[in-house]
Amino acid sequence: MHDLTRRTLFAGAAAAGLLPTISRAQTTPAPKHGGTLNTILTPEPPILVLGVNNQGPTQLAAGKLFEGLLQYTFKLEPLPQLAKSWSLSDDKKTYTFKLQDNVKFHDGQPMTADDVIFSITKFHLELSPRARLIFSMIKEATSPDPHTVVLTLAQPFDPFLLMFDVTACAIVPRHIYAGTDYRTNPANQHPIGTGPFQFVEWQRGNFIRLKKFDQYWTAGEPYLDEIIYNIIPDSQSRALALETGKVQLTQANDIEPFDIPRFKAKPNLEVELHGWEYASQLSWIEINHRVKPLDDIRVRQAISHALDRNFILNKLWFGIGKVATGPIASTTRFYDPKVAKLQAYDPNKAKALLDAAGLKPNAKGVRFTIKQLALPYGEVWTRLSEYFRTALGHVGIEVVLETTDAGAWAKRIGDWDYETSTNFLSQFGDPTLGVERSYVSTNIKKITFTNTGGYTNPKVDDLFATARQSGDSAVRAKAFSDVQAILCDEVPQLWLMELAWPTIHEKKLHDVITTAMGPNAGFSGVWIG
Amino acid sequence: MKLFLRAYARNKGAIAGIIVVLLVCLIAALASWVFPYSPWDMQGAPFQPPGDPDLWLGSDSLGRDVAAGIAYGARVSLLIGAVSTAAALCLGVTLGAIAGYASGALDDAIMRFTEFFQTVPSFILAIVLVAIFSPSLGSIVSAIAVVSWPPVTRVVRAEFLSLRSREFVQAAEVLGHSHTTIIWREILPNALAPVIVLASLMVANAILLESGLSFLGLGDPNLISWGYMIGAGRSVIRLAWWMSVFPGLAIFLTVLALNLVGEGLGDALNPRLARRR
Amino acid sequence: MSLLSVQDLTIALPPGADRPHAVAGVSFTLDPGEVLCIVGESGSGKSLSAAAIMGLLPPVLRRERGTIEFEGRDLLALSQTEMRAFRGARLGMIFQEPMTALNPLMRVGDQIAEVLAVHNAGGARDRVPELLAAVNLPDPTRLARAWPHLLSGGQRQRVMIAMALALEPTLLIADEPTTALDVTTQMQILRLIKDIQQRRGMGVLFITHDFGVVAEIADRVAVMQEGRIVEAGGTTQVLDAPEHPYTRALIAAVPHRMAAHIPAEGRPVLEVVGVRKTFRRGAGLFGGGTTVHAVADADFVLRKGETLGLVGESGSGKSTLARCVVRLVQPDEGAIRFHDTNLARLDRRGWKPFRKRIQMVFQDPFASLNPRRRVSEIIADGPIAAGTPRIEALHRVGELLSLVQLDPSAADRFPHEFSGGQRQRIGIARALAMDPELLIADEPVSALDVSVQAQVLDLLEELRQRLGLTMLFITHDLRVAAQICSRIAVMQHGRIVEQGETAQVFNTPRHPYTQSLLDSIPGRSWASPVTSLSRAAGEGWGGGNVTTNTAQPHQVTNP
Amino acid sequence: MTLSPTSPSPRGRGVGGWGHLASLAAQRLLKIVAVILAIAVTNFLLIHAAPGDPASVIAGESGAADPQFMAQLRAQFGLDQPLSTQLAIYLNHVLHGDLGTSFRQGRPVAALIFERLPATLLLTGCAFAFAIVAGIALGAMAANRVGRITDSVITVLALGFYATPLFWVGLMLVLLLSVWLNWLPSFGMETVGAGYTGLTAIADVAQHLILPALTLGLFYMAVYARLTRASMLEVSAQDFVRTARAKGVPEGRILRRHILRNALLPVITFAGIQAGQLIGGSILVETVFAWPGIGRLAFDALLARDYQVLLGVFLVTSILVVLFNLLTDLLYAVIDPRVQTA
Repeated sequence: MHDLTRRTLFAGAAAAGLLPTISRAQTTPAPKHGGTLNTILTPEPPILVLGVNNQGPTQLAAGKLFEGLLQYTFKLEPLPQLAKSWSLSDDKKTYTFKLQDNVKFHDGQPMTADDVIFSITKFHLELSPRARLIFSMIKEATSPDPHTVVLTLAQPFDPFLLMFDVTACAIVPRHIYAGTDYRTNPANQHPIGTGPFQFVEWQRGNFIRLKKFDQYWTAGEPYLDEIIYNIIPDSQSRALALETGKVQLTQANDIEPFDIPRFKAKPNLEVELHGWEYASQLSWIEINHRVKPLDDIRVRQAISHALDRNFILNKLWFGIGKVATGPIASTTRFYDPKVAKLQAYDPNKAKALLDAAGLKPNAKGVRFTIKQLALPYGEVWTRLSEYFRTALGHVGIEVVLETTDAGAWAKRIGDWDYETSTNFLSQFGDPTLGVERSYVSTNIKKITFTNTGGYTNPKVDDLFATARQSGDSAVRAKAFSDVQAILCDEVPQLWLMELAWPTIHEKKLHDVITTAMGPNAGFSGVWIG
Repeated sequence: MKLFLRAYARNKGAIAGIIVVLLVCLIAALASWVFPYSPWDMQGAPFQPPGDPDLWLGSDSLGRDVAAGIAYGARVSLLIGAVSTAAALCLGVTLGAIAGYASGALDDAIMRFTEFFQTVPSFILAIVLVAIFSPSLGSIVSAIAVVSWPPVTRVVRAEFLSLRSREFVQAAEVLGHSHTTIIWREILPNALAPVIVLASLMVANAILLESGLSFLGLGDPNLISWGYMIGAGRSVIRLAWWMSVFPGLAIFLTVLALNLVGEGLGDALNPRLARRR
Repeated sequence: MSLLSVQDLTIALPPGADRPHAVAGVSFTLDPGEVLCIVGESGSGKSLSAAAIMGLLPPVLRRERGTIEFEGRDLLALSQTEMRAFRGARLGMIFQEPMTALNPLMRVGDQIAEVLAVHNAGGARDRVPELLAAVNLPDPTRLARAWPHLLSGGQRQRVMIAMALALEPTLLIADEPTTALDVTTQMQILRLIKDIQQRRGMGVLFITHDFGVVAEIADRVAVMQEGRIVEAGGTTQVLDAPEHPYTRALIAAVPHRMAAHIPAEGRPVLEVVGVRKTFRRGAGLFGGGTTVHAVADADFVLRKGETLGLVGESGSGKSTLARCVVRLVQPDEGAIRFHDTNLARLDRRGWKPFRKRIQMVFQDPFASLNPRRRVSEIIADGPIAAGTPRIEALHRVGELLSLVQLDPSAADRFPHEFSGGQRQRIGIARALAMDPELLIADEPVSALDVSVQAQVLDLLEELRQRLGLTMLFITHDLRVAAQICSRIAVMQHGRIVEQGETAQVFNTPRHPYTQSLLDSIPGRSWASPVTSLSRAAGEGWGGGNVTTNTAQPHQVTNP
Repeated sequence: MTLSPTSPSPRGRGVGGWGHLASLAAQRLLKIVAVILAIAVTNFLLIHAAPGDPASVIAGESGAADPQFMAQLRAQFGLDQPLSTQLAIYLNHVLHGDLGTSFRQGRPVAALIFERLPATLLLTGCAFAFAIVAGIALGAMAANRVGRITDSVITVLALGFYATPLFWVGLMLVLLLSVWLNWLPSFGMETVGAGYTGLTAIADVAQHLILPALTLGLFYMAVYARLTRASMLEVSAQDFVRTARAKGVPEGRILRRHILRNALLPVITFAGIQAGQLIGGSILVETVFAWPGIGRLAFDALLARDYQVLLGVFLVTSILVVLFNLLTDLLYAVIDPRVQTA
């Protein structure tokens, strides 16, 4: 049940028991104060201000320094953070946020509605392409009093409340950024936020040290004295650090999948796979529909049949994650398990489909040759491309691998200069936010993470448009179900897996993953006992 | 020649070296007969430890046969070693010959050029080149060649300089031979001994360089090479030690053997040193 | 009691060598205050005998039998430590190569002081300058602080002597100590050794291959051949009345004739006018370096059929001048007129026709033949390059080999299969293959043993006469020059200081340098008994009395 | 008597004395400038040879690119100027110590590099010291016992390390000493957050240093051992060694004062040439051991294809090598009196 909007109407007034809560273990003893958390950050982020940089590592560390208005439960229901309550007008256009009292920035200045409005309508609007897309719908932003923010949209937008967590809209101090070049502001080297931890030092290539913010707005929190992000580029060194107890927490892709089973078996460690529901990353083989014969639906179906997704999940990712069933991840709102079904692994069927498409094997058994631009994000992705080559080889499709660096990869995808590639995208909780962009013809742009493959289906365009424009959940659910059915049949991209990123921590570290923000959360409630 | 062979055969290490090198060549040549499938093909369950009769060196993270990988990898390692060495030799010998024969300003210019390349940290230069021109067989071979020719030039130049003033070369001059004849017939054949020794060491070095590049993720993605296998295996070394141990051993043995061959050649071609061993 | 007594010394060669023993049954004695010369050609075992006495035999060589008694003690019975105490203290030694015999990283004073230190003798501070002064080195205190590379060869040999004398040994072993030195320096060192030996009453065991040196310094002589002493006795007796055929052959091979004078008639074949050549050494990108005036203004004329000897010490510029003539070196200034053409003006292409007419024979028989080519190719390459059909050129090879008294079957072999003398003949055949009219011979015999030297000289003379060659003969050895050249030009510091007919230059030198060169010929007062020349002072070699050398003693072994 | 043209000049250190050393140094400094220029030009050419201009790469990564943003970036990097102007600007920057800005980190490349430089210098310095001391000792031992068992063992060992990939040795050492035996820390440069000061801090860094320095050093130890052995054998056969024996100098003293000192000259020369390889090797070692030096910086830059940083590292390491060569040249000149008059 993902009826977000209605539920939030009551949020401000509702008693605590009715509210979705942070999923804290109820049986553990009272939290203790003190201690240093050593963890890992990799690769080293360029900068620690969200908005100026939104890469994964930045989110991890800056999530402790900054906060958003909201956070979300594992089921993507909003929870208070800097906003203590919120409400939506009946025309579903006006959102009113009541802010927490006594919130201070790390430099001692109070945080007010001005900072929030600045962050939304100036800072992120300018810096973040993703925020720009949504926040540009805001017609008017006002603050009746220093602790109230009123945002009025031009039209109803159902997933609007999913845009207020720290990774999407961190609240930054207006008095520091207003009127400056946000990208080069000197404060970027010494970030100032409202988060439970404040920045202390950063030895490049070595570590980042954060310490407890004494004037944090929740009395008694945070519990930890310090968080140290060690920068360890080598995966084996990272695993070793966790093994030897030098770090107590790893997250995201710190630990390679093949090491997970080993750590699962350790009695002193806990492996948690949730906490990524907001991102819900889905991986797929990216297909350029401009390349023959990939524009042929039978060919795509054949390739889909040729891929053993269970092998990928179990042998490459060591069982971490789920086999994809369609364009929408099972943790994202409006996922419809009834229609989301992909082509089963069946090489013979694949060959038959290819034969039907008129692609007969030549003397060497090769039907056609395509290129695969491997995703340069680490070993497992290289392995995936190698698997893709082998699997397709078995049905007579020759795959030639190309490797490149992250920059050139992004550039080539953006320039449509590829035949096939590998990709994974976040869904941000709602298909309108994170799924639509990859399939609608209006978003065929020479920009990375748009519909770069060039898939066009007017019906799909219409269905996504309906879902976007409607404020009615039932209408949206119907549209998304229909779109899932069409996409699963036409396989514009070859979805592979719903990725899960294990968070591994020592058992004595408590309350680590409590929201859908996972390890990106502020950690104000994390304690060592 | 007979004398040379006898001198070479006196060195036990060199004999062992040549046997190993020939063995590696044999493995490379027979790879497609012994393993009649692509080394990229899955041949069994992933992470099978060695000892299985079908996968006697075990399988890797995708169930690929490590033994097949090593056999096919021998091709790539030898190919990269040989081609990059050949390229470096061409460049190095040409420049060295010109510098040593011409002397004067041209020599000076060539030597500054050579010195420059010798000063620059070669591994970093190789990385920069492969990274910028994106990893492929061609870029790897070129990068290795680019960083390994300077010693050849120096050696050849030194030989040419010394041979140029040797009396038989002066005699050729006095007999009225052309520069080409003097270079090709009189000097070059006599300058080759140290180049041959150097070449065997360069092949070894090239294999090491390639493995280092692959280790850093700069290998050709379509070719299985020993360096790639270690790169792929190093992260799972605790889970599957055989994935990186065997290719590592292959590199070690090949490089060692090539070095032994080089030493043997050096001794055989330079009897003055050999006697002291 | 004799100072040193060597009895039946036999040293085995490792298996596979050309003979079983390096030294076989060698016995000799040396009394205090006596100079014993061991003379022999290379490989005769003379140096190894000296090394055996010092206990410095290479480990692969083993003493098979025999004793070496020194001051009544058997040196061979001593332990390493005891022997070490003898070396440097009681036994001093100097070597052939002064350029490499000193540690380049130690100041010369320190190297001398080290002798004192390791033998626990003090007073190095005073002794070192004293010793340097004793070997007639200037400014000993300053020189003691000099590095070896700043010293000339003669100075270094003096340092070596000073070092050997530091602890006043009773026996000095000198292994070819003057062979690597120029003739004037050689004479100084010989005199120094003789002088010190006489003053201190040392015994000196002097190893040499040069009978002139023997005549100069020895009291007694032992002649070694292939590891054996074939003849021994007093110097005068052995030199003037040799008994053993080998000794006689060796002495006969010492150049001893004065070449017949050929009247300087006919047209000049070669005229060298005002030739200069300056080398810049060590000049880098940023300047620096030194200039050496290798040839500074040389003039000479060479007429048809004559042989001009260009003599001088090393560094005098004689080789550079010869190389200017064949354009191995490009002269800076001056004219080199060959008949009517100024060769100095020609470019490479213009030179080509003259390559046939001017040929050269080189010094080092081991370096002058391309080791990777067969003899036939080496000889035929020149004519082929000059346009002779290949078949014809190869066909002539046998003829040329016969001409230089080699078996025509040599054509198919490689140079390394031949001895030094044979290779030099191949080199001569290569030059003759071009049918030159001017032959330039650059020290063609100085790398050869004395017996082989004589044969090659004879061959050259014979060919000159038979083929009517004109010859420019470069040598540092005045005896050789006297034997083969009809005229002599003496070079010093790049200049020709004197030239004239051989007899005139030798008998009435006009330039002081020529005089000092002549004075430095070792054993000048001794003339080989074979020619039984008059020994009138100032006469030297009397002209005219030419005897043909019939002795072919040290037959060159065929491969 | 005939004095050679090079008559002895025993004052001070031969002809030029210390003045000669100074002129040598000056000459080499000129060379350094030349090398810097040459590398800068090479760098410039490489940047322009790279597919895609930096602006489009950055734009591609930021996930959103509009023409205005691209133009802005191009202007920022001067990419809108003609090539020759760009080269001039670039050279001018390099000569003023400006190596450009990291696209990724938004910070000056020079600052990034100089932050990391001390760690690399510490690592390579220690590795080098270990390699040269151990290498020379082993080589001397082998040469001194040539043909015997010690010689064979050392020779085989040296050959073995010489033939093993560096990173491989590193992995094995980690596996053995860190994972199995847990004796030494396997990554990083210090125990972060331990707050050590003074001697404890030094001991802590030293502990972290052992494995990487050993890994990096072993290969070069093998190189120097082989070289020392060969060189000593060569020198042993020289005349002045025979002279020393004839003087009655004891073997130990001959070895130390005559053979070893002379044999070290080629080792020094070679060590100078090898300096560059040592720094190159540190990329591998710093990656395996997470050592926060410029090798690691280069690896990260490599992963991110941050060419400005990669090329900056290339330039700085080259300068280091030239400086090191200068040092060895000077050392050589101090040890070998012949150099000063050459």
